[in-house]
Amino acid sequence: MLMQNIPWLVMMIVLPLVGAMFCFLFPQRVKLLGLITALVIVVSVTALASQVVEQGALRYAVGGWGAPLGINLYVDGLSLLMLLVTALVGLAISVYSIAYFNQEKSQHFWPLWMLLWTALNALFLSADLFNLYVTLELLGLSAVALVALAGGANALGAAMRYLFVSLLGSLFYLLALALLYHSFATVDIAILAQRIEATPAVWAAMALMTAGLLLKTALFPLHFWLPPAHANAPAPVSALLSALVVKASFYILLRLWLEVFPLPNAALVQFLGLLGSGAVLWGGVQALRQTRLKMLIAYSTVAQLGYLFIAFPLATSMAWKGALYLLISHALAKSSMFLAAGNLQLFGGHDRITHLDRVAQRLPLTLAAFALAGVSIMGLPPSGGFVGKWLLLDAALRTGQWWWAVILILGSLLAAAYIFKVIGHAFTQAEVPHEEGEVSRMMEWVAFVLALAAIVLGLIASWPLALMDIGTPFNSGVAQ
Amino acid sequence: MNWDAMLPLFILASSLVPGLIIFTLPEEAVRTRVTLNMTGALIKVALVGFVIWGVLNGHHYETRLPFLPGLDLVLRADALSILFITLSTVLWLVTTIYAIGYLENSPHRSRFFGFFSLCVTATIGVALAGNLITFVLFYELLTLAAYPLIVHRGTEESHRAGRTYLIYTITGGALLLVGTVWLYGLAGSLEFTHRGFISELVESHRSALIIIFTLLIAGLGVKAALVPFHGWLPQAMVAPAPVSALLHAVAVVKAGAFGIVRVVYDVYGIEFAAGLGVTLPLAILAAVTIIYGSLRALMQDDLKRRLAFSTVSQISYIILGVAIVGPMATIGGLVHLVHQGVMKITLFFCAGNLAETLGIHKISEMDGVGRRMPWTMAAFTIAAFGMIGAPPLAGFVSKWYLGLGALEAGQDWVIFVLIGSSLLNAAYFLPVLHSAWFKKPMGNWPAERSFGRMETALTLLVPPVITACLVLLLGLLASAPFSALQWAQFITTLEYAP
Amino acid sequence: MNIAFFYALTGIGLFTLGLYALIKHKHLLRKILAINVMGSGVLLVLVALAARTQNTPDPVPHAMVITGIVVAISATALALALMLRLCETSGRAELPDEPME
Amino acid sequence: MEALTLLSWGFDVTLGGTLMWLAWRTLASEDLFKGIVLFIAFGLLMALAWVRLDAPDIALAEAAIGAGLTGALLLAALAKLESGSKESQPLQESTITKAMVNKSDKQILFRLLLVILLSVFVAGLVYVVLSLPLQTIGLSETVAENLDASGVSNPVTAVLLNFRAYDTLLELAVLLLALLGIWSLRSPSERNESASGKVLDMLTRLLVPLLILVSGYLLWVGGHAPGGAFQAGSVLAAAGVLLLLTGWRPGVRFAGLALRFALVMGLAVFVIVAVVMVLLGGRLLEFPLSFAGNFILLIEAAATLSIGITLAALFFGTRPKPAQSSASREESGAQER
Repeated sequence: MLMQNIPWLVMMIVLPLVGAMFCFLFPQRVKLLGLITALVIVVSVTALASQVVEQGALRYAVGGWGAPLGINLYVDGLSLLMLLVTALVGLAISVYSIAYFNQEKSQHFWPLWMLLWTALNALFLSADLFNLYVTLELLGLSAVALVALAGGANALGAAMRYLFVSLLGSLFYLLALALLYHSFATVDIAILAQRIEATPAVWAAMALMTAGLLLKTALFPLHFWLPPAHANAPAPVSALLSALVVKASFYILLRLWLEVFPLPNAALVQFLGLLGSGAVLWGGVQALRQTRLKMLIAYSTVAQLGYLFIAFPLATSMAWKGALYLLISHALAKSSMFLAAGNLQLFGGHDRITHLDRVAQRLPLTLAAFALAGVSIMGLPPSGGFVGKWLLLDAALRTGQWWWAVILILGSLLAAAYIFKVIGHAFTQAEVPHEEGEVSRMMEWVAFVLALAAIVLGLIASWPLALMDIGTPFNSGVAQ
Repeated sequence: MNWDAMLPLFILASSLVPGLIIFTLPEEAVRTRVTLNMTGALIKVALVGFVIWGVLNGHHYETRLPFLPGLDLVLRADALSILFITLSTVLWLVTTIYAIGYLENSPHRSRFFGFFSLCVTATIGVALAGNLITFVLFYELLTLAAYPLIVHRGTEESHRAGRTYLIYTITGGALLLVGTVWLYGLAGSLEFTHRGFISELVESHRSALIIIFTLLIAGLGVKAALVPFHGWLPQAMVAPAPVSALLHAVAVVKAGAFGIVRVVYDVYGIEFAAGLGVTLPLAILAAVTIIYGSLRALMQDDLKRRLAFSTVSQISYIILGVAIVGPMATIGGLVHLVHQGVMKITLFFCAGNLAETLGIHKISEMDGVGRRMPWTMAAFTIAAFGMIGAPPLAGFVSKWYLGLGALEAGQDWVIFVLIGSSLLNAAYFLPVLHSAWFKKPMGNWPAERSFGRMETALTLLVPPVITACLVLLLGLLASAPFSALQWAQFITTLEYAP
Repeated sequence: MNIAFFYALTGIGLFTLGLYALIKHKHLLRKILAINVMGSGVLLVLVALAARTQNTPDPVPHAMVITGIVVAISATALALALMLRLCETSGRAELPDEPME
Repeated sequence: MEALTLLSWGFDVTLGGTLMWLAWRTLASEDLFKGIVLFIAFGLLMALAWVRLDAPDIALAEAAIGAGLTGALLLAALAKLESGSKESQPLQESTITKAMVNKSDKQILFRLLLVILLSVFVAGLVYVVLSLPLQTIGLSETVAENLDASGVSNPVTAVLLNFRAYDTLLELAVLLLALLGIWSLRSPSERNESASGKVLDMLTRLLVPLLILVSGYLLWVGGHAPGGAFQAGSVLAAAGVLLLLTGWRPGVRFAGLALRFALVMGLAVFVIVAVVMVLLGGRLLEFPLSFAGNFILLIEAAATLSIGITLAALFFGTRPKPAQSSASREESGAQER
């Protein structure tokens, strides 16, 4: 019937692109156009999901030329989940942004946001290394432009630093791509996976590509650019950055390490795990020391990203699923947190944690959203974060590498410390403040629904985990 | 969709749904809030009654929700869980009445009753959990739901108490989680089965099982206020009286003790635990806590802090009963689980009444309070004598069985611990009673509020009287068919090999 | 060591030179110049190694490099506009000093 | 034959050497203006290197975009930077003097460490590159086989606009995105260029029609010889830049929707053609055999126009003041959020 033979794969890329063009062409009705596009994309993602669940992983040759010459799109469980989470968070942020930006800023926000959504969808679907380079550039530049939208001196400084980091990462990626292409005459991931062998060029390419992508994913020593960028951007943009943009380069790294680089590299894998644990501890400690709420949440992102890299040394399929589950629930919880922080800042005029109590008591729904999202970040049941942490802990203990389990526990204790540092402020006897800015109920409900989704993710864990098995992305795993 | 599968879920929902609705209620909607609370409590009591009747004639109630591949969320009403849910449900009904009276026109009541219902839901979940992962899930939910109640007043002192509470319970929860995951890794399943499910693992993973046991007990010990982890309990007394009554005397603390009972009986199985040699150190730790708790209680002048330290020592009776390998000691431990709850809640109700009506917080201010508030002090006296272990009351029954169990297991040093602690109990309760009844009231009370002819508000007076009568009934009718003792004996027959 | 490898090595040289300048200089305009030089270096490596095929060179890297050049100018244009805007608001054409690590 | 290879070797070595030397001088020069001029020279030499590597398409693109437009952008930015900093404080020299004075030993140590690290990095890369096989076939054979099916005879255009057309589509989106990003940084302001001299007017009046003609030729020739949308577009942009320099401004009527439509047309045509192919039952961007050439030409024409206007707008820097449409009235009213 009609639903099945439409290549929803293609629609996922064309729809946001067309949406972006319309938003650019008709600035007066940009909010309406943006919302329609967001809804249509969500519908097409669900259609794609039903298609993939039915027919398994799909490979689509763009232009009909096939792999070595043309570009292939590929969707399996891993990319489908990333698309679903992007659509869910994207829809929530679109609804939030309608109320957040004034007319003048909306004219700039929506086209950039739609192009960013195109970049995300194209990135999660692409199976071609050079195509991934172009999508990474599209993603990086749109993210930088969105950060700069906030306009202040530190927002522009953060955007500038983010731009240099993004360009540097892309250049490392491109140099590695050159080495890979000239060794095996192809840039298609599937063909590369068959032809790969341990030549010096491949080792160099692996090192360069990993370095470039780690820079873009802001893993611990290379995280310096993330907190200012995520904290000074407008609230919906920082939600986008923390939930989706940072995860895109992690997705590419995961895809590469699962399929293209499964060479015996125990040392390198342990090193990645070490960096991950450094991120978890350093991010947690720094988050605890922050006085501004959005900086605290940004450093929490640095910490949570560390968790994802702890799955590399574990390398069983359960560990990968745990990391992916953590990634998804972090996307939902963190975007809800940033939107809640946006509400608090909009209402109270500031986001200093110490003076948060007067504001928090006037926005109970926003604080409830922050608390629920905090539960998922801490990894306490019944949340998605707990399921992810459980799977990682299980993998760590089964493979006998108990030290990663210790890091996971320390990380969640640190997370509990800085989350409760903020929540504690809801229960003080603060007197009623004067009215700063009003926050529309819709914005509070969006933050609450996202946080609720992160909690519900903890209860219906079997469905997403089954979805992850389509196309068995994790079975190849990193050879021990 | 058979009803037997859904019943445990309904029991949970009967306090969860009203709680969530109450969250959305504005402050002024007092009537709706009271009706919601009361209907929720009454429905839950009815459902639990139905479950008891059902289990007695062979129904099997179990809800199984898919959670992780190979792991389900299981809510099962077996004999042990029924003991705990009856206790929690009855006491929740009584405490709701008390809380409504206690919090008359104070701020943030919707928030209070919302989290109050969440706490009870978590406690029922802990009781009904059919495997260790469901237990951990509700155990952590209890930690989260109790925090807002502790910091409810918003004073700097309550924040300090909240912070200590969090540090202890979140770390405990983390230890419990690691132990559970490790056990799942070794055993492959976490279902609670009578006489434990790790029998075939004992030889191959001996040392791992001992470490896991210590992790689990440490995690649960935080809530069960075992000695090194009890620090948060006395500080948490800064919370309003209903919170300290239900949560810190019944729900939260009992969840820890109940967890230890589950771990020793339904995870390890008493014989294997003894075989691993972990029960003796647990018994010693419990004994140390009993003595230490009583000694610290002796030195407290603040009434609620004395009661808190008395809770610390009383809970360890249960753990002592569990740790002594023998059916009689198990009966003593299990029955004390119920008796201690009823007695302690009466004491906290009375302490709340004194604070609310006369503004008395210190024991030194309690001279001659018996004349001013005879009913409250009568209930306080019954409960105090019960705690000491005076014969016709509930406390005596459990101490009696504990003593028998100790003799049967040949651990006669436990007898001295029991006698010593009873003496200490007397040492810190009798002076309170003496000064309340036999001394003349000195001058006027710190902050007296008059309630016309009654000594205090009806909703504040009735609950302690009811629970005091319960203490009496549980003591006198111990051998009656439906008493807690009979139920404890029924559970013990399941746990020990025929 | 035919022509392809020689230009590839020049490309690597340019890349490293650009990287050194990017890290060393604080002025934003110099950093943008450095990024451009690095970009040219990488593209040179990509095309130089394509000249190893016998008669006609491999066209695929050529197409990639054209895309690379257009992406480079887009990034440079955005970087310059951002630099000017930053210079207006903060009065200094340098990155605000590193916030605590 | 011997002499020829010796001569070509000589040429390559000098070209490579000057490239490195120019790059080093560009990055290390004290005066920014000198740096930028050297960078333009570096761009032109790069174009020469592409020709030497038998890549004429890239040479054209590099000369027009890499050296020409990037140089123009840099010079314009420097001019604005200096005019901006005249009032506040002499910006550029201060950085030099400051660097001289406190050359603390920590900085020297850091720089030394950096040099060592980078030299190890270079050594590794050199070893890796030299370890690559001497002869490879790459994808040139597969491209040659499918060349006739692609509708164009120039292999690079075939790859760019048929085999890997999806990359080019996203790349046009990147170009549009850059412009969007720049326009979002600043609200539209009336840029009043200083009156241009007589010579520039005369030169522009001569050059612009010529540039448009060359751009049209490049677009047409792209099908079978080096050329194509990007090269033609950048030449068109050069004409645009010249016009902007002489103070010409797009008519008020053209500044609103019409300009935005022209900017988006290249990407829009590309997407429409791609989607039409899907509706006709084929795959995304799968041109039917007979019409492939025509479709590619159509896409290239639209792309050339859009690229030309976009690159010129990048140079212009801000959105032209649209007619007093409802949007801008509302803008002045809306408070800065």
